[in-house]
Amino acid sequence: MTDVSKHALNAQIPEQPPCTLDVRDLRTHYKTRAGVLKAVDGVSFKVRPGRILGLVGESGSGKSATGFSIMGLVDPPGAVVGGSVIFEGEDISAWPESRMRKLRGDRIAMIFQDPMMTLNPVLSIGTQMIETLLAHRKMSKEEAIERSVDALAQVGIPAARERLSAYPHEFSGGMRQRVAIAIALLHSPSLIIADEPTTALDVTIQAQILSEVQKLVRAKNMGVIWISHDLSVVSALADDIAVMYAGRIVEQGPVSRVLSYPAHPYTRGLISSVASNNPPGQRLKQIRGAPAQLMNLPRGCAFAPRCDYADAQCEEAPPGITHLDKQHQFRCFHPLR
Amino acid sequence: MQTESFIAGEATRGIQPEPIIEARSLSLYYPMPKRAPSVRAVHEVDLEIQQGEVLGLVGESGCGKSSLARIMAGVRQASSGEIRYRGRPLAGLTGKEKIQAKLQIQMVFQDPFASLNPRMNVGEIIAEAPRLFGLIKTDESAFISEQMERVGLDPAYRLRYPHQFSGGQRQRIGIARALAVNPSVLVCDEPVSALDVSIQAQILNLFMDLREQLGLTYLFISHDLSVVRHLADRVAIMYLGRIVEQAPAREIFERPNHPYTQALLAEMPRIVTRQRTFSPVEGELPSPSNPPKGCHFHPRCPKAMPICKEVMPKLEDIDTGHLSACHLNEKTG
Amino acid sequence: MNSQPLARLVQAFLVMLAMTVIVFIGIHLIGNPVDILISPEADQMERDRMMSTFGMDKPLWTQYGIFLMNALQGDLGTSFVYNLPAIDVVLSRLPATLELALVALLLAVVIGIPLGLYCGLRPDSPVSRFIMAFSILGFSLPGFWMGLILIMVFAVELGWLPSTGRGDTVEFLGVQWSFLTWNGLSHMLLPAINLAMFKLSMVLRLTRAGVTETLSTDYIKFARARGLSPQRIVGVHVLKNIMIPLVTIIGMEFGSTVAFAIVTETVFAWPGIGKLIIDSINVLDRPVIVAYLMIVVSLFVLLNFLVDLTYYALDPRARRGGRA
Amino acid sequence: EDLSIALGSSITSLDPHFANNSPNKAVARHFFEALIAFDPDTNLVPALATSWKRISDTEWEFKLRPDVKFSDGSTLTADDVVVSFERAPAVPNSPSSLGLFTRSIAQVKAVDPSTVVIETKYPDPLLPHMVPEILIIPAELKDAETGDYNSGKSMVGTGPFVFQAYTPGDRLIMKRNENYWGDKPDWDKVTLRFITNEATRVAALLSGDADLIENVSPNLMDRVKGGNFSIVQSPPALPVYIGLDVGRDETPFVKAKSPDAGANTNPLRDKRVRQALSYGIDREAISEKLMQGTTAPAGQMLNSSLFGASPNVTAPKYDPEKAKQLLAEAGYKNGLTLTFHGPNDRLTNDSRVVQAIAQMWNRIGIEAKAEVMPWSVYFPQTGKREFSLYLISSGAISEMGTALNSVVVTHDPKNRRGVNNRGRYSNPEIDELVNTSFQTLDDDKRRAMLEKASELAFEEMPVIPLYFYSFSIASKKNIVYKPRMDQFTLAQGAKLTK
Amino acid sequence: MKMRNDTDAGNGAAAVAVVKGESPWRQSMQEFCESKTGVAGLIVFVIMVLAAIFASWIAPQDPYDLNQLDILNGNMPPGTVAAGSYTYLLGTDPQGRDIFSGILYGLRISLSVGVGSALFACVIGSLLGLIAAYAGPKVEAAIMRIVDLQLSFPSILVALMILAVLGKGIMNVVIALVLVEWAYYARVARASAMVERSRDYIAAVECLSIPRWRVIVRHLLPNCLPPLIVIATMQISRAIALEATLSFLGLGVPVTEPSLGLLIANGYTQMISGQYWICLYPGLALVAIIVAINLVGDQLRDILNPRNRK
Ligand SMILES: Nc1ncnc2c1ncn2[C@@H]1O[C@H](COP(=O)(O)OP(=O)(O)OP(=O)(O)O)[C@@H](O)[C@H]1O
Ligand SMILES: Nc1ncnc2c1ncn2[C@@H]1O[C@H](COP(=O)(O)OP(=O)(O)OP(=O)(O)O)[C@@H](O)[C@H]1O
Ligand SMILES: [Mg+2]
Ligand SMILES: [Mg+2]
Ligand code: NI
Repeated sequence: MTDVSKHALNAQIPEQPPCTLDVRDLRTHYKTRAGVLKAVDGVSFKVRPGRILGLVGESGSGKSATGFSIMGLVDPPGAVVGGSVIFEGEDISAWPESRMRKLRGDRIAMIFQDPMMTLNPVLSIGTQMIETLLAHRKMSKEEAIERSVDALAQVGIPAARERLSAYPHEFSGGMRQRVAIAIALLHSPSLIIADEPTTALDVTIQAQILSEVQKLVRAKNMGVIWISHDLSVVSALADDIAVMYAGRIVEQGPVSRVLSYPAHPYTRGLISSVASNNPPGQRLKQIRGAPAQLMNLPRGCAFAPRCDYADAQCEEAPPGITHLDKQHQFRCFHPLR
Repeated sequence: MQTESFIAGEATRGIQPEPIIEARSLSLYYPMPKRAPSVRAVHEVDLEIQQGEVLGLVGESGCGKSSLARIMAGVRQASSGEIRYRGRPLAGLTGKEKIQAKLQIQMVFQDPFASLNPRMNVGEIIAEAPRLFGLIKTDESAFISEQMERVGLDPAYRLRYPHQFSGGQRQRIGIARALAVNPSVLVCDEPVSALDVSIQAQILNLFMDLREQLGLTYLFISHDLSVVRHLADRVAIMYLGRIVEQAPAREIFERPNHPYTQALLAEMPRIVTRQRTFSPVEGELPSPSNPPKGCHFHPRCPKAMPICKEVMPKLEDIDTGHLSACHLNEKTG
Repeated sequence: MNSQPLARLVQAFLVMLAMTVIVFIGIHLIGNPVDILISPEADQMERDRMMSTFGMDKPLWTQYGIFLMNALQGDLGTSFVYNLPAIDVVLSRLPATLELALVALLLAVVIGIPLGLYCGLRPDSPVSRFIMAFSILGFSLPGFWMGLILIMVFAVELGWLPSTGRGDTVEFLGVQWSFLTWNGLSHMLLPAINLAMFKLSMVLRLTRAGVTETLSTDYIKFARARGLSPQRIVGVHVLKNIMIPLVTIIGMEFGSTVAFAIVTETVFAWPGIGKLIIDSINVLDRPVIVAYLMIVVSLFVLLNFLVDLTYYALDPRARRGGRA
Repeated sequence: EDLSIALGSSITSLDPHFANNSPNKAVARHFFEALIAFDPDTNLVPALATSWKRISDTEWEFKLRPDVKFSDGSTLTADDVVVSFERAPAVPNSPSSLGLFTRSIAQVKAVDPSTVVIETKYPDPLLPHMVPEILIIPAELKDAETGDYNSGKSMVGTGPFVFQAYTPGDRLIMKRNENYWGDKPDWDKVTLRFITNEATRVAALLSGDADLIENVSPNLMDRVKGGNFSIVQSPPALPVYIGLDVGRDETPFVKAKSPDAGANTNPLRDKRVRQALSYGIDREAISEKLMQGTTAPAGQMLNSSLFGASPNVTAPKYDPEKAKQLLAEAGYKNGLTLTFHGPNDRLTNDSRVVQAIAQMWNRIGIEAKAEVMPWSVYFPQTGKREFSLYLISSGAISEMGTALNSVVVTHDPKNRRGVNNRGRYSNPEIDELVNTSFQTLDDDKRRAMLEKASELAFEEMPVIPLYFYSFSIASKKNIVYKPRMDQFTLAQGAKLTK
Repeated sequence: MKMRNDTDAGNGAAAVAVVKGESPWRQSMQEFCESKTGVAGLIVFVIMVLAAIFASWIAPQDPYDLNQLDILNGNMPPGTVAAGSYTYLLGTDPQGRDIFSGILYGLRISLSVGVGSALFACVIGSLLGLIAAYAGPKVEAAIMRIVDLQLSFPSILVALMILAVLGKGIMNVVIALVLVEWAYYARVARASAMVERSRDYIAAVECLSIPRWRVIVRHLLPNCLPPLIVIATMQISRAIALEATLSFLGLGVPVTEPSLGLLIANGYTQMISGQYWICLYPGLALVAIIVAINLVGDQLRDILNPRNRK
């Protein structure tokens, strides 16, 4: 990231309400046998209270890695190797594990993709909720139970009190995901990172969860990072959108701006390859080639091999961040107009 | 909707007196261990597909789409009911004839990782069956090259193994394997749902191209209405092992009849540029081993009537070629 | 869940039936116990008398039929050698073996699980590499050889522990047990270690594998994302999950522990059923062999049942899954 | 003082009449006694009878020791003796009945409470050798069952020890009988432990678990000698020999390599072959290298110190040249191929001896293979004549007549002759000598006949005697023990040095 | 072709430069070579196998030829120079058998018993397991009940009884071990075949009407092989140890042709009396081979375990 762009980002702060999360130039690398894999490579974005940031990108583009880096949960052989994560004014990227632990589940909560796998199958829902409460607050068991019942009721689980003693396998996928959301909400965190939480769910159930989340975020004024590969979900839910490709955010800005006037060819490719944006029966507009392999990225723009506009410049060096306006920015030498 | 020429053209070309493949009151029960009630994955389903037609099958997870697809493709035996290929029941055929008929119906699977034998290279995967049934008239390597090129794979990769390919490429291999025996019907079980967004479009385009080139007939399964809308001539909606609505694609998207279809349409994913408020169907999907009495959809149906709790509605014609199973129709009609 | 125990019983019954047939035929093929037991100076009359006493004069199938009839009435025959009901002979030796196997298993669990946990949590530390290397030895060393080395080192050279036999016993629940006295325990230590070595390595490796696998699951990551302490994650989330496969394996392995006690009992002169069965095979004491196998199989069935029960207790999926 | 003895084999029952097997008999002798007994050197000595004499050709009178008390307090009477002699041969289910020892007895009569007369069916010079085998139990307990003995309920005897506890397969604990009529043992409490594995047994001694162990394997002798222990050996007694299949024209495991015309189809039928085999064995080497001197080379069935053994028969010296020559004379100058069988879990170092002998035969131009198997498989097959040459032993025997009658006399099981003559050797002259000896009451005449028979027999080599094995007993330095010829290890024989 | 321009899959993933296929087996081999201990185990194993194969050339004595043995040379300590020409490197046993030669020949027997029985058991067991998984429920029930029966017998007992019936001999030991072990393979083969057959690639070949036997042999078997290979390596060492134990208990190979186990069993009494070499060196050889096999097996398990790979 260049000095100019850093300056530009900083300059925005006084005009906006203070942000919940400010990620700057985050880098997370995996050291594998075949070499260093740059899963997150200089990612910067902000999340403000009461707003939802949609993070979209194809599989392996580094969305989850970004989420885990913020949480400090990158497992070896991976590690956060650079950048800062400023949460409510404090840089938490260098905090020791013990301090991060206090934060996790309390001020920052995370929801995972697969509802079948995120809850421990051998512990009851109640146990898992109560232990989360007791890990952060001194309270009696009864209080914890009450609190859990409230949280379950909040996400629309009927007969919440009886359900506390149930085990995960006794719930359907949608209900499990709601339980996971309830656990995330237990301490009213100021930031929720939702990592593709509805991907594994059916359309009708997904809609239920999305509406639940929408209501809660509005009510509690939380900041949310909503990770998804599904542009349509993000478009319907988020306020802002960041499009990731090969470990970088190639375009970000308010949803309406980015989707109506995409600047990056990749963004546009994504939008136009969605079936519903094409007339039935006709060939879809497609992005050619296969998604970039993080292991051996080209020297220049990672998207260049698939890009119709790529030229020699694109193959030389990766493009920097260009600000279209205060909120809308992208990385491309040949933005679409 | 500007261009309907494609569908129209197909439709006029395709309608023939006899469907190429039909299902007659197919059922499939999975027996459960320990005397638990068996799962009714497919329940008395009737379906016919005309030559050259694309039938889209839509439904939520666990409603029996894959089960139906497997029966149609001959991978599984139905518990009851029969499949007819060009009017002849498959069960009645024997020997060579049976193999010939079975080869005419091929399948493409959802998971491109699991559907290829990891210990065979691409050439072997594609050529195994044609070699066995003597379908390779020319040189084998030329045959493989031809098959690979047809689905957009570089023939130079014929010695590679599946793990060296990306998801989209694997799906192409799966398609090439199916096409190598010159089938006329392709059963596609969610062939794009495991793929990346940018690859989905490539594969869907491939399907459309192949249909054009080879005159294939598709049973195209998806949980994604927008994909089906794009591809299908006719759409069947499945809920808990039954078909609840079936109509030409345009009809179903413009005039959905069944409340479930309506709910699905309302939630159909599409890109909007403004935040939406969701107003979803309430309630969970019931378990197929213990479906609700009467109309399976009644516990979640906003328009449920007392009769819905008791009597299972029949799939009936409400318009030419538009079938629906809902008590509301009886009342009005 | 209802039909399960019944099916098990039927199965066990069939196993026993098959086994008795095998034993009858097998022993018939090996030789006639009378020839081994009879005094070398005995004459033909004496031999004939013994043949009829043991029922050996009848055709094999008649012998088997008679055995079955008696077995149905709970009589497995009288030992040719000991002149006592075979079942009593076996039962009188059973506690010694059981307690040895139990202590061995206990050692394996008490030592194996913590070490396995450690190795799973710190897979790259030199200590856990050492432990893993050691576990390969535990896997590999033939039991009898290790037993001898143990005796040589601890009993003969160092003189710390008694080498052989069972120590003082105390009666408890009508059976003599030696683990209740200090002397008894000290006698049991070496054989138990010998017997435990293999299981210990196995438990250790299973635990490590389980920990490694569990640690990589989403629910552990989720638990960390909830801010739970490492103690709670390891002590509750990980442990509870690895207990399920462990209990199954340990339960099943108890049977083979009892079987492998044959070697340990031979080396350490431990008066259990292992030694008994070897002796009985040596003199073709058919009733005892049959009784032994019956009891061992019953033990297996019982153990499997117990494992199932624990399984139901530990794994909620199994618990309600059956009912749903 | 307590004493812990490790025995080499476990017992099958505590019932003194249940089975005719050495471990049982040895253990029973701690609790029970017979009218007369063998001392360690196999001399007959008074026990419960103070004196005995022959009162006619078929009648023997025994005077009972007065005031002998059973451990339950009752006094020994002649009735007890009568009952014991009745019960001994008739224990139900006995695998090897003591009837063997009472077969010549017609009747046992209680003349008065302290006099017993035993009447035999025919003149039996060996009766005094049989009487020590029958241990005396109280008359009331004549219906006691095996289980009652094992639980201790019926363990009522007159012996130097009284029963305390028994764990089958593990140990037997006993206390000194404070009312014992004779010399009271030095030990307050004795534990007999059954440790069948020889190394484990030695380890028990080395680690102090046992004070005295029986049957120290020669392989372990060095270790025991090296330690702070004393080791004593019984006189060499147990005869070990090679059985030969001489009784038929074809034998499965010996084949001649291009025999001369007229040579026997079964080479073993030729005396010269048998002698050659015997000369081909280096008995000294076996004794030294394999047995650590615990064996004495044998030339006949019994050690020359025993009754009836001929002083003129010595063990053949190792002479490979002579062996080759004899083979050639017999028409087998190209040698033989043979397989020599043996057990691997019965006799001390049995499998090593089998291999060593096969090695030695290889040096006299015989292609010999060795094969060993567990006793349970091996033994029945020897009886069925399935081997040609096989290693075997005939228990401890005290007298030549019995030995020859069992092994050499023509096979006739109906009349109890040649019961263990598995090779079916037959020589009327020997048969005659042995038979007459059994009816001769005069010991000197009897001895002469038996010596003659033995000389005749081992010129012929119906079996090849190898060696006499002596048991070794090791103990802590402060214990003295005189080993017994009959190889019973008895706690009363162990004394504490002052 | 029309589509090639825009969809040719080559360009995206062409990053993986090889056009030639790298078979999964070869890939596994490469991964295997990355573990030092695994490779060390393999090297030791190979050396020992070679030593066993060429035993008759390496060994100064044929320890199985009674003609070459003399009890007068018995119990010589290591390094003794014999009356003949060669030195007893590792001493002799009471039979006068050169321990070094004995180890080489014993290795041959132990290895052939271990490998032979593991191989036979693997073939029989896997075949039955695959058939059970792929044939109808009746066949499956029958096979699996037999497997249960077999597994509920303690292995050592089965071997004891079989050997008691069959008598000694290397072939009989192998038969006994095969009878003991086949059930493990059957169970594993069936379990992994059950998993594999539910995968779509099996459905795909069924859809292509490929004959059953071909499905089993060409598709199911190669994919069930990794777990089978892993247990096969483990079972080889188990078989070697079990054979040693049987020899210790007096059943097993013939005394005149001792395996490692029998050498140990023969020498262990001497151990206590100080003639350590008779038992120690064969013991070390036995431990070395078993540890080597286990190291190889461990590494194989790590790389063949589907969970450990993507
Ligand atoms: N433990 C790991 N070791 C090595 N590479 C890893 C590891 N975890 C993730 N990666 C790599 O990091 C990159 C980013 O992964 P990430 O999980 O963030 O992708 P994602 O955008 O969340 O994809 P998806 O949509 O599939 O969840 C991928 O290329 C992945 O292969
Ligand atoms: N082999 C099986 N044994 C038992 N039940 C099965 C089996 N396969 C499928 N089922 C059950 O049958 C029902 C229908 O399954 P099916 O796979 O046909 O659904 P689907 O519509 O394809 O779902 P999805 O969208 O998740 O692929 C489900 O409830 C499923 O749990
Ligand atoms: Mg992800
Ligand atoms: Mg499906
Ligand atoms: Ni349109």
